Amino acid sequence: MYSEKVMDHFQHPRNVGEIENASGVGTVGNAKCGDIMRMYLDIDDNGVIQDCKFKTFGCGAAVATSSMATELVKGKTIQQALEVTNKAVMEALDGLPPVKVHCSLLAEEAIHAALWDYAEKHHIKIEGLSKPKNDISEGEEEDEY
Amino acid sequence: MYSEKVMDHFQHPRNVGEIENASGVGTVGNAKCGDIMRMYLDIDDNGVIQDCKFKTFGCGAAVATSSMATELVKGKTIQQALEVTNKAVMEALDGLPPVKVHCSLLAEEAIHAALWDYAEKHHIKIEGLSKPKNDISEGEEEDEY
Amino acid sequence: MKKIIYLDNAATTKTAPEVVDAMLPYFTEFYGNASTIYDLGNHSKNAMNEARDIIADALGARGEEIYFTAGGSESDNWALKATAEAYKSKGNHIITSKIEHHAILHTCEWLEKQGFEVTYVDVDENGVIKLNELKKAIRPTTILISVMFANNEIGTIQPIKEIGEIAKEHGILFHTDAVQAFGQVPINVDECHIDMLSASGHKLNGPKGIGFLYIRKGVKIRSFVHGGAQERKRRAGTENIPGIVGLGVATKRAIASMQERTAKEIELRDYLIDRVLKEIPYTRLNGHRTNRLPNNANFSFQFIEGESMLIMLDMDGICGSSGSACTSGSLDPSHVLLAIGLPHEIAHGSLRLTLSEEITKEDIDFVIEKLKSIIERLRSMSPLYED
Amino acid sequence: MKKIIYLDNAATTKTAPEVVDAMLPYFTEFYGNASTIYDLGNHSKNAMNEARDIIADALGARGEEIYFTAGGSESDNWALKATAEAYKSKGNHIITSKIEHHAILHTCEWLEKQGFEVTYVDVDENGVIKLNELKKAIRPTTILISVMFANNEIGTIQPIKEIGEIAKEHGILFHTDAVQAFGQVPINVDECHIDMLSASGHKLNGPKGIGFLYIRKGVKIRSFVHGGAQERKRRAGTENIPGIVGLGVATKRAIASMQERTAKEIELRDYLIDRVLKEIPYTRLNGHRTNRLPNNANFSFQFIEGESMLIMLDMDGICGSSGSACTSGSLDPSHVLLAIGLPHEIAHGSLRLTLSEEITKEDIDFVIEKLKSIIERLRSMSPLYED
Ligand SMILES: Cc1ncc(COP(=O)(O)O)c(C=O)c1O
Ligand SMILES: Cc1ncc(COP(=O)(O)O)c(C=O)c1O
Ligand code: FES
Ligand code: FES
Repeated sequence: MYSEKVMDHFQHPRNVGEIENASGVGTVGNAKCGDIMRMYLDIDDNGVIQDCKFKTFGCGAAVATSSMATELVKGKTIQQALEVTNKAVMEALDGLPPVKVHCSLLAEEAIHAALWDYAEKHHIKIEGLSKPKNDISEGEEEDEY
Repeated sequence: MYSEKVMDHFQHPRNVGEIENASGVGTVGNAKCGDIMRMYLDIDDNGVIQDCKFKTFGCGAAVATSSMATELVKGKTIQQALEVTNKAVMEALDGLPPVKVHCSLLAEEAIHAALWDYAEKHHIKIEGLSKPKNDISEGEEEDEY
Repeated sequence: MKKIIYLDNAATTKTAPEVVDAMLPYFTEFYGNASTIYDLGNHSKNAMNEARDIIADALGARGEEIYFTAGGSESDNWALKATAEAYKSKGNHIITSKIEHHAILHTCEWLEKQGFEVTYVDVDENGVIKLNELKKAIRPTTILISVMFANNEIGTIQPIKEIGEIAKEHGILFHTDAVQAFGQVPINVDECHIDMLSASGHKLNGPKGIGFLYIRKGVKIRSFVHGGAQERKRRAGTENIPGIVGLGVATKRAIASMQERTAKEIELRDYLIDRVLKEIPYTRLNGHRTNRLPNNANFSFQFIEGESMLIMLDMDGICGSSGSACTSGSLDPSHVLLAIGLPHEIAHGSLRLTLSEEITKEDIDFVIEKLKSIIERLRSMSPLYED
Repeated sequence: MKKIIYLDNAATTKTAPEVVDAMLPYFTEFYGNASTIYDLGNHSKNAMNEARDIIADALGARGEEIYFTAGGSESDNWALKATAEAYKSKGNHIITSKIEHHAILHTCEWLEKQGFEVTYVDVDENGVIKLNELKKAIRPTTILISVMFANNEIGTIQPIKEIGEIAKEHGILFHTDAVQAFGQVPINVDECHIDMLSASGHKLNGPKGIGFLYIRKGVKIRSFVHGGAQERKRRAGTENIPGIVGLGVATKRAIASMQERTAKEIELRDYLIDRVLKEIPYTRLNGHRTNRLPNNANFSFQFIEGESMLIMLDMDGICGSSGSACTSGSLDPSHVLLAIGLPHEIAHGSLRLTLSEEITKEDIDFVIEKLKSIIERLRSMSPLYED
């Protein structure tokens, strides 16, 4: 059901772990499936993401999207990191099954949450970033038959 | 679905045909399945059935029961012929499938009708014989699901 | 074993050996449940979706519009009951024909008990639905029209495209029971404005116990079998992968060979019809003379009864069927033959012979000879026949 | 192909080669429709009734009380919906348990929409139904109690005899979903006062797409699939003869080998349970420790999530399943694990391993080694795990 890229990132997840004294840490969860993702960012004085690590309690897609998301934000500026949307992550992974789209949202939101934490700690405002939800459940209705 | 005896009487029906100037002729039908049976009796002055023939428009069981019934009444007295019930015919045929029990009733009623015709022609009354119905449908109700 | 001439392909067909071959690995090797995550399950899922696509292609539909069921009866029950349930706020009226299969008719009777109203539209003497009556039957509360693609007894093919257009014009859903037609005649669900379509594997040299319901995207039918999330949550039950694979291969095969096969069947069918009508007196053909299933011939022989004829044919190794009361659980004569205007006693003496690609001209010649003598014999036994 | 250790026999089983062999002639040689009159059809009918008798024998029932269906889900739907319909004048209340299969639960939800009332009785922490609650739930309007024989996830076997006695005492019909139990544990419908029982072929090394509903003589259930007169007019649809024959042989086989097979499975299952509980920290066993299906082990591993575990096991050739949200169409955690009191995040990290007679001690040792390292790895990735 998963693409080769997803399986690769699942089997060999990049950047698993924690960053001590990270510039920003974000934890988000999805009440719908009960999964949880935590993202650590190390941001330098020029606002460039020098390092990024994650921990995930979640399905295969959650692990793979976390891994890909960390890869995508590393080396980026904060503004560039905001463009790493769930769609961008999915595309980089050659797609996800429909029922797994929400897992990629977890990754997007985890980055936002970590950036928000960074902004709060540094008393700055990041253009285009709003307070992330703790729970990213979309609340989409399921078809009833 | 049929016993060997039924198949034998179906494949080699005994006494098919008509009797010219028969002592009694009876025709009965079954509205339920649309089948028709006609029985011819040749009864001598001592009230003994000398010959018996039939014609049947009906299923395999109808043909076989007609054939067996003619065999059973041949040589019998009128009173003995009345004992050739559908049960007796079925037994002689080693049974019939449940859905085919009514076919044997056709045979019993055809004998009764032919005897009734004989009684009317000879202005006699046969003990234990009541006017046969033209249509022997039992009207049994089918289970509804 | 004596040679059997199997002329009851409308009842069921022989499963094609290549169909069985395709199924075999899914019993003992790729037996995984398609709803699981591991490789073995994926193998099943892929095989299933391949079959789905083959079937969708055959209808001009999309894979996700094909839902596997246990056969034609379940598909028919589902289409009617669960559409009625879903659209009951819109209306409670359903239109069908008098000559539908019992899977439709008995389901309609059940729906009537639940408060739905059903109009059973008449057919003409050829078994063709009366379109003007159908149109007149439409009410503001009509939610569904269900008319079979081709009749299982007399083979008549219905004007499905016209019915589809009428349904579309009035914004009414259109279901067709194509159990007899699928794989035998070309079908395109878009051209005919079909919203739902039932089919059954064993009628096209596929396995028994598998069928499908085509449901056009957007039709809000409910589930009939509730439970697990299989079939996009619309039909519960562990997927019958060998059956599904078999249905896929059978469909592929039926579509690929359709033109050649049916041309041959039509030729033999017409030869059979012509000779029987010419050589056996007091005989009529039931169903439309030309607009009928390629493999279907249905005769009524006056003065004789169907079951006796079938048993005698069987003794000669010929398998046929009858609209006769006695062959089915019920003793009533065929509702289809009565609907085209046959009196009871003639309806009782009918014989349906349905060909397959394996039938030869020699087989047909043999059947005709046997048939002639059987009918003569039964007539000589019949109290209705005087000559 | 790499070696596969198949530990998902509760999801589906490999069709036994002798089952397939028994089915084969009914595809291409004895393919006749069982409802026909000719010899070829009789052959099918006889084969079908032989299977019926085998199954009846296995349950202490009579052949005419066995009705073939397309599987467990259809049987469950039929038992509930058509009993409700038949007895609705008597009452509108149904009792079931919180841990039934979705084929029961979703059918109950559907019935609730039709105006029936359903009580979902609780289970204890081992997954055993609370009999005192069940008794308290009985009302004068209760028409049906439906409790599964054994649970498909955690394997717990229910006190079926006691439930049957309660039902009988109150004159209430008793249905049991024995899809997981039939062929695995001895069942006698009279001893347990079972009025209806569902089973599915593919759970006992039989084919997919075939199952049955036992209906005690006298129970006035209606039809679920309407149409032809098959199955004593109670279940329409051309009979799936190969499937039926396969189910018969599978039943014979399962009954004959039950004692020896399950003794071996229980030994291996307990070895697996003991080692896992001892060697993997933060682990619990779900379901009753002893009163469980011979082949079922179900664990919860804290701090990790099921799907990831399954994918990793699959990479090592091990097929298992999870009560995890992510493996089914739904994302909710298993209702069974929640019902026995597990919190969401622990319910997510569960693993069901269900053995077959083919599994060896070496297989189990291999699985335990792999499992240990997978769980360690996933825990090291988990934000919930701090050690
Ligand atoms: C307890 C239980 N009931 C019902 C079913 C449904 O059976 P099937 O998938 O064969 O329809 C299953 C298995 O899926 C089951 O385990
Ligand atoms: C027109 C038609 N509809 C429905 C059915 C029912 O199909 P099945 O017996 O496969 O359930 C049949 C065949 O029996 C049929 O000919
Ligand atoms: S993150 Fe929950 S299902 Fe993927
Ligand atoms: S006589 Fe009519 S069914 Fe036998």
